Amino acid sequence: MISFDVERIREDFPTLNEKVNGRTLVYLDNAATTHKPKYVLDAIKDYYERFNANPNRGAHYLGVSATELYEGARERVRQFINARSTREIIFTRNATEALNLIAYSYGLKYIDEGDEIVVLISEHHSNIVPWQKIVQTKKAKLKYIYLNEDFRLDMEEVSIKITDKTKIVSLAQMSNVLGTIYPVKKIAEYAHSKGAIVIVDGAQSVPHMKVDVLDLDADFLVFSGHKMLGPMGIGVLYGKEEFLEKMPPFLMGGDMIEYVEEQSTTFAELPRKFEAGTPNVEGAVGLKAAIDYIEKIGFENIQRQEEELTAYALERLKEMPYVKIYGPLDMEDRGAVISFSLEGCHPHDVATIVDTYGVALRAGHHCAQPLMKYLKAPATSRVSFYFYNTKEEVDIFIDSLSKVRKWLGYGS
Amino acid sequence: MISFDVERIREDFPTLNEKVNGRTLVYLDNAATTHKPKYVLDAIKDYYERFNANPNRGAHYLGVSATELYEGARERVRQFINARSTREIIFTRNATEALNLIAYSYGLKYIDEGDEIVVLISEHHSNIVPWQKIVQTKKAKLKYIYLNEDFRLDMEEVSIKITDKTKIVSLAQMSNVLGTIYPVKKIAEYAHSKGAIVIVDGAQSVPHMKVDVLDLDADFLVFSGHKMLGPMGIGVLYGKEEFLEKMPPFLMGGDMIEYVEEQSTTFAELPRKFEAGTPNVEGAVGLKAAIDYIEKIGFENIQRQEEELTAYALERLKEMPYVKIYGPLDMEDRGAVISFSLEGCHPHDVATIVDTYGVALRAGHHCAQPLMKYLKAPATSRVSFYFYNTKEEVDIFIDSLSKVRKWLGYGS
Amino acid sequence: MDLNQLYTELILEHSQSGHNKKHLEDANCIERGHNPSCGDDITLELVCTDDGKIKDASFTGVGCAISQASTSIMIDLIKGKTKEEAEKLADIFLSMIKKEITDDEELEVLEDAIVFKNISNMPARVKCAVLSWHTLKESIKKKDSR
Amino acid sequence: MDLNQLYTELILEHSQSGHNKKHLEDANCIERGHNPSCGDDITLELVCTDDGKIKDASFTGVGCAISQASTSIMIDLIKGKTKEEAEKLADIFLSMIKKEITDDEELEVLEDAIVFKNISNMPARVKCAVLSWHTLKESIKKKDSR
Ligand SMILES: Cc1ncc(COP(=O)(O)O)c(C=O)c1O
Ligand SMILES: Cc1ncc(COP(=O)(O)O)c(C=O)c1O
Repeated sequence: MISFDVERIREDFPTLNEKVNGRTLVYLDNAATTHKPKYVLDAIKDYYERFNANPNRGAHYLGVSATELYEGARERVRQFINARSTREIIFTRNATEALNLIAYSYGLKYIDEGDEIVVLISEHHSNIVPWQKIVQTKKAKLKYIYLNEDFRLDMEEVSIKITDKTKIVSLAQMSNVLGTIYPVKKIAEYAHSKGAIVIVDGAQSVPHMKVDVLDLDADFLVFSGHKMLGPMGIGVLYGKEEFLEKMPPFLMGGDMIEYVEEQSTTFAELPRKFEAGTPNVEGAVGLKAAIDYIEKIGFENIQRQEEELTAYALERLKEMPYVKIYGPLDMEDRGAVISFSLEGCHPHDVATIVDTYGVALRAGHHCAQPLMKYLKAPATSRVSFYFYNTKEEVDIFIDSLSKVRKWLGYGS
Repeated sequence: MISFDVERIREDFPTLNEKVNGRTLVYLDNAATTHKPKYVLDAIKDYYERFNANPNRGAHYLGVSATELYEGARERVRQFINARSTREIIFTRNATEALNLIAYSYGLKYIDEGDEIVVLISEHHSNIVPWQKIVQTKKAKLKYIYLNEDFRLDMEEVSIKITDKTKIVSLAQMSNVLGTIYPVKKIAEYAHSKGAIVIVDGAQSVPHMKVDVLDLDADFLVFSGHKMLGPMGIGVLYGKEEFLEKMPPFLMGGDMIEYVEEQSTTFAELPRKFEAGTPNVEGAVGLKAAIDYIEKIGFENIQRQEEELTAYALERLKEMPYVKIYGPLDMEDRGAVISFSLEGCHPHDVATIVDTYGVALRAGHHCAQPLMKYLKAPATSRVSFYFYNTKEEVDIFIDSLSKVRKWLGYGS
Repeated sequence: MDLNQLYTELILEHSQSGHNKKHLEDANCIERGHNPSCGDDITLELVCTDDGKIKDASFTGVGCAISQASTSIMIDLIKGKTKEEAEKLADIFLSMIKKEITDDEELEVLEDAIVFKNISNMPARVKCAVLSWHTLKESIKKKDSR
Repeated sequence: MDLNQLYTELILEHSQSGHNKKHLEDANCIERGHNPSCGDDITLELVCTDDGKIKDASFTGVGCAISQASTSIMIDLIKGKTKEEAEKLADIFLSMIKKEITDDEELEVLEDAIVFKNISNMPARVKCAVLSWHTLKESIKKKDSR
């Protein structure tokens, strides 16, 4: 672990020095996507300039190099999440595709009439809509675990919703709206005791904290590269080998086959069985570089910085009487995402106004409409931090926010 | 159209100046993937450094910029293939995913027991294996159009295989093994007269010649960015609006929804209905830059250069008595791909030996095992050119090839 | 674009006063319009007479200041007009946003609605401004085909 | 890696002579091995005696020079050995390829098969060299469990 100097770190991120509307960018939309350090951009460039090839099938120098880089990235991901074997690491396009893969392959095969799939009410659409399709096709049932007043989760509600009929429990480790970090390990233990498998959506957790699949005893874990300094177009599906082995392939085509006859096909070994077509070597190389960078910074530093910023932002927001926060108000089990609304102001107007001050935040339903309905909020504003954000940026954000109501014609 | 100076063009491609085994790289594996010009790499870098954001959902400056770049790339693709509307342009991961999308969405909905799907025997696995799944699931039939002695296609065979029972005809416009360019327009006309729809796999054609979906009257067209100077991880599905409109979504999650309730969902308008999760803006931006570059060179120049190289290579190969060529021997309706074998030499050994001379070619089944079986060749060697290759490179390739048999212990 | 040009007094007045935001007892032409991505959701209520006039109009629903103001300003404009006139105005408004019509004289018929002219410079907000006008067109189209 | 080290006389001789490439009438242990990605496909035939000896061995099939030579050299080596000895040799060979054993003295038991030592520097060809040895192990394992 190196000592943490945020100003020096910010020099690694060209975008953070961009001007927006004449002001320096204050980027607080990291839950949507993060910026990329030079180290990652250089790795991509270097790959294309020196090693580019279609891997797996090449006996020539570049083909071998590309294969080694691609498989090296897989091994890096394995270490990063502490999987047992690279056979358990599938590269996908993003977390969404990974969840669809599980739904189409595992879901269509193992869910039967009357079975139940359980998710949290705070799930991202990517962890809801695929399951709706499965339960509709299979005459199964999709059940929601609701939250407490404090936007946290009650084990009693968990034990009511997860029953002997439950076959799949699928939940985000951290909510991209509320910032709540859920007790996945405890839930997994309970779900396993009922005979259900557990899918962890790590899109918001993997970039921000050490996620250990063995420790969590997750049966599946999915996440996206672009939310953790990596390029767009690459994501990861981790699955326990015993499940992946017996699941049918999802996408079909080159690379995932063993023998193709005119009328039938046998499939390749894991992990290639689930990777059809030319792999995204660039994406894998970029994701590996991102993991290198993250581990160089160190999760301890990352978490300390994010906690400081989140605690400070919560404190400042709580001082504003017309602000309502959707999410835990203290720092226990919460990440660096804060959703809020301003009385009388539509989040869309809030976003437009703070944008003119250079502040990038997100407004809308955050791909979590069932949660919005549950919260009775048609939309919220959201800020989300990463380790490269600063206290000064929180100040600029709060300053710009304090001007919103005046712009919209309110006295204060 | 600018004047064509291959040496100047090669300066745009850093990889082409790489050393391999102490020799300058001679890259003849362009059908697998192409290298990227600086112009494309700069576009990617510029995107990440100045405009990176999660598009579609952002009211802030970067979010708007990323959306404009992403949609601008879509419009560029629309022009490039002459589609009627951007609603018909879906970004996918690669050609393989695009074919799977059609199979899962159109195929599962519209193929019934007894229906027939027709492909060519020379198809890539990506255009075979997804259909095997559909016909197995639906008790339908997968039929193959076989080829003539000269590796071309006979309209009589076409009219025997495509019948009133045929619902889908799916074929590559150009074979990635034989180099044959098939008369897609004529086949489409015939298929339409029988009430079938036509899917064109443009993975090998779109990078090398003007493909006009209206002129071909293709119902669907798929291709991959990485085979046409673009980055990995981006592909395109074109589909006629009337078909895309009535097809159910494939991947589900963020961005492709309209309203999500706990138990049901309504879906977004085209093209977003088919684009789930965070889009690959980098990939779209890179693909747009690749199209810009290709059109700056001009297809007329590209085809002239490729024809010259292919004709020359065919001539030189024909002079070698122990070489057998799999594919048309003249230049009529053929692209810049040549598969061949050396008597008594396994293609894998050929690849290893020429690699030590810096020559990158491909050996194996080229993801076309049914064709290999049909040709009674367990594997072949393959060279494939792009406009940045030179006559001198063909000479180096032929030189290295002429040494293969000696290395393997044959007299000459 | 300057915030001063976006959140003008006129727009704020309309978005907050709510003088057009209500139900109409005798509405005979009700149309819902929505932008799923930002959550704007309005319902336009019209009272159309047999001779093709829009006798009264109102709206309900939620949305940002821009969509609420645009709806309210539109209602003020179309009240008392014929359906053809209203449709024509909607077309002019949409052309203004697309920058197909830029001549201020031509736009004069839009009266207060001309205040949205510069919204085309804010791609993220265009949808908010045009929602009610699209809804109006949709409503007239359906009414006519009934 | 130099081609001279790869396509040695020994390897070429074995890949072309075909003296071990044939069917055995009395084979009682037949195992197929393949590398789908490069098309190598061999079938190993063993004649095993009741007291656990490999009395005779041969192979058929197609493949590159490396896989053909590796198979033929292996057959020369294991003929007359017990199954345990043959399995041990296969383990040593695979360890050599993985660079787990590098000491030439330890590798001496592999006799001619030591010629493949440097193949580990050619990742694209490793699969070709190890195919027959994996097939041998598989074959012995199955025979034993029968
Ligand atoms: C004819 C053909 N179709 C489909 C593909 C699949 O392309 P991708 O691997 O980029 O999905 C290829 C390339 O490998 C091809 O040559
Ligand atoms: C909790 C959660 N799950 C899934 C996703 C989907 O990620 P992606 O869009 O990269 O597939 C996101 C991000 O949008 C998320 O926040």
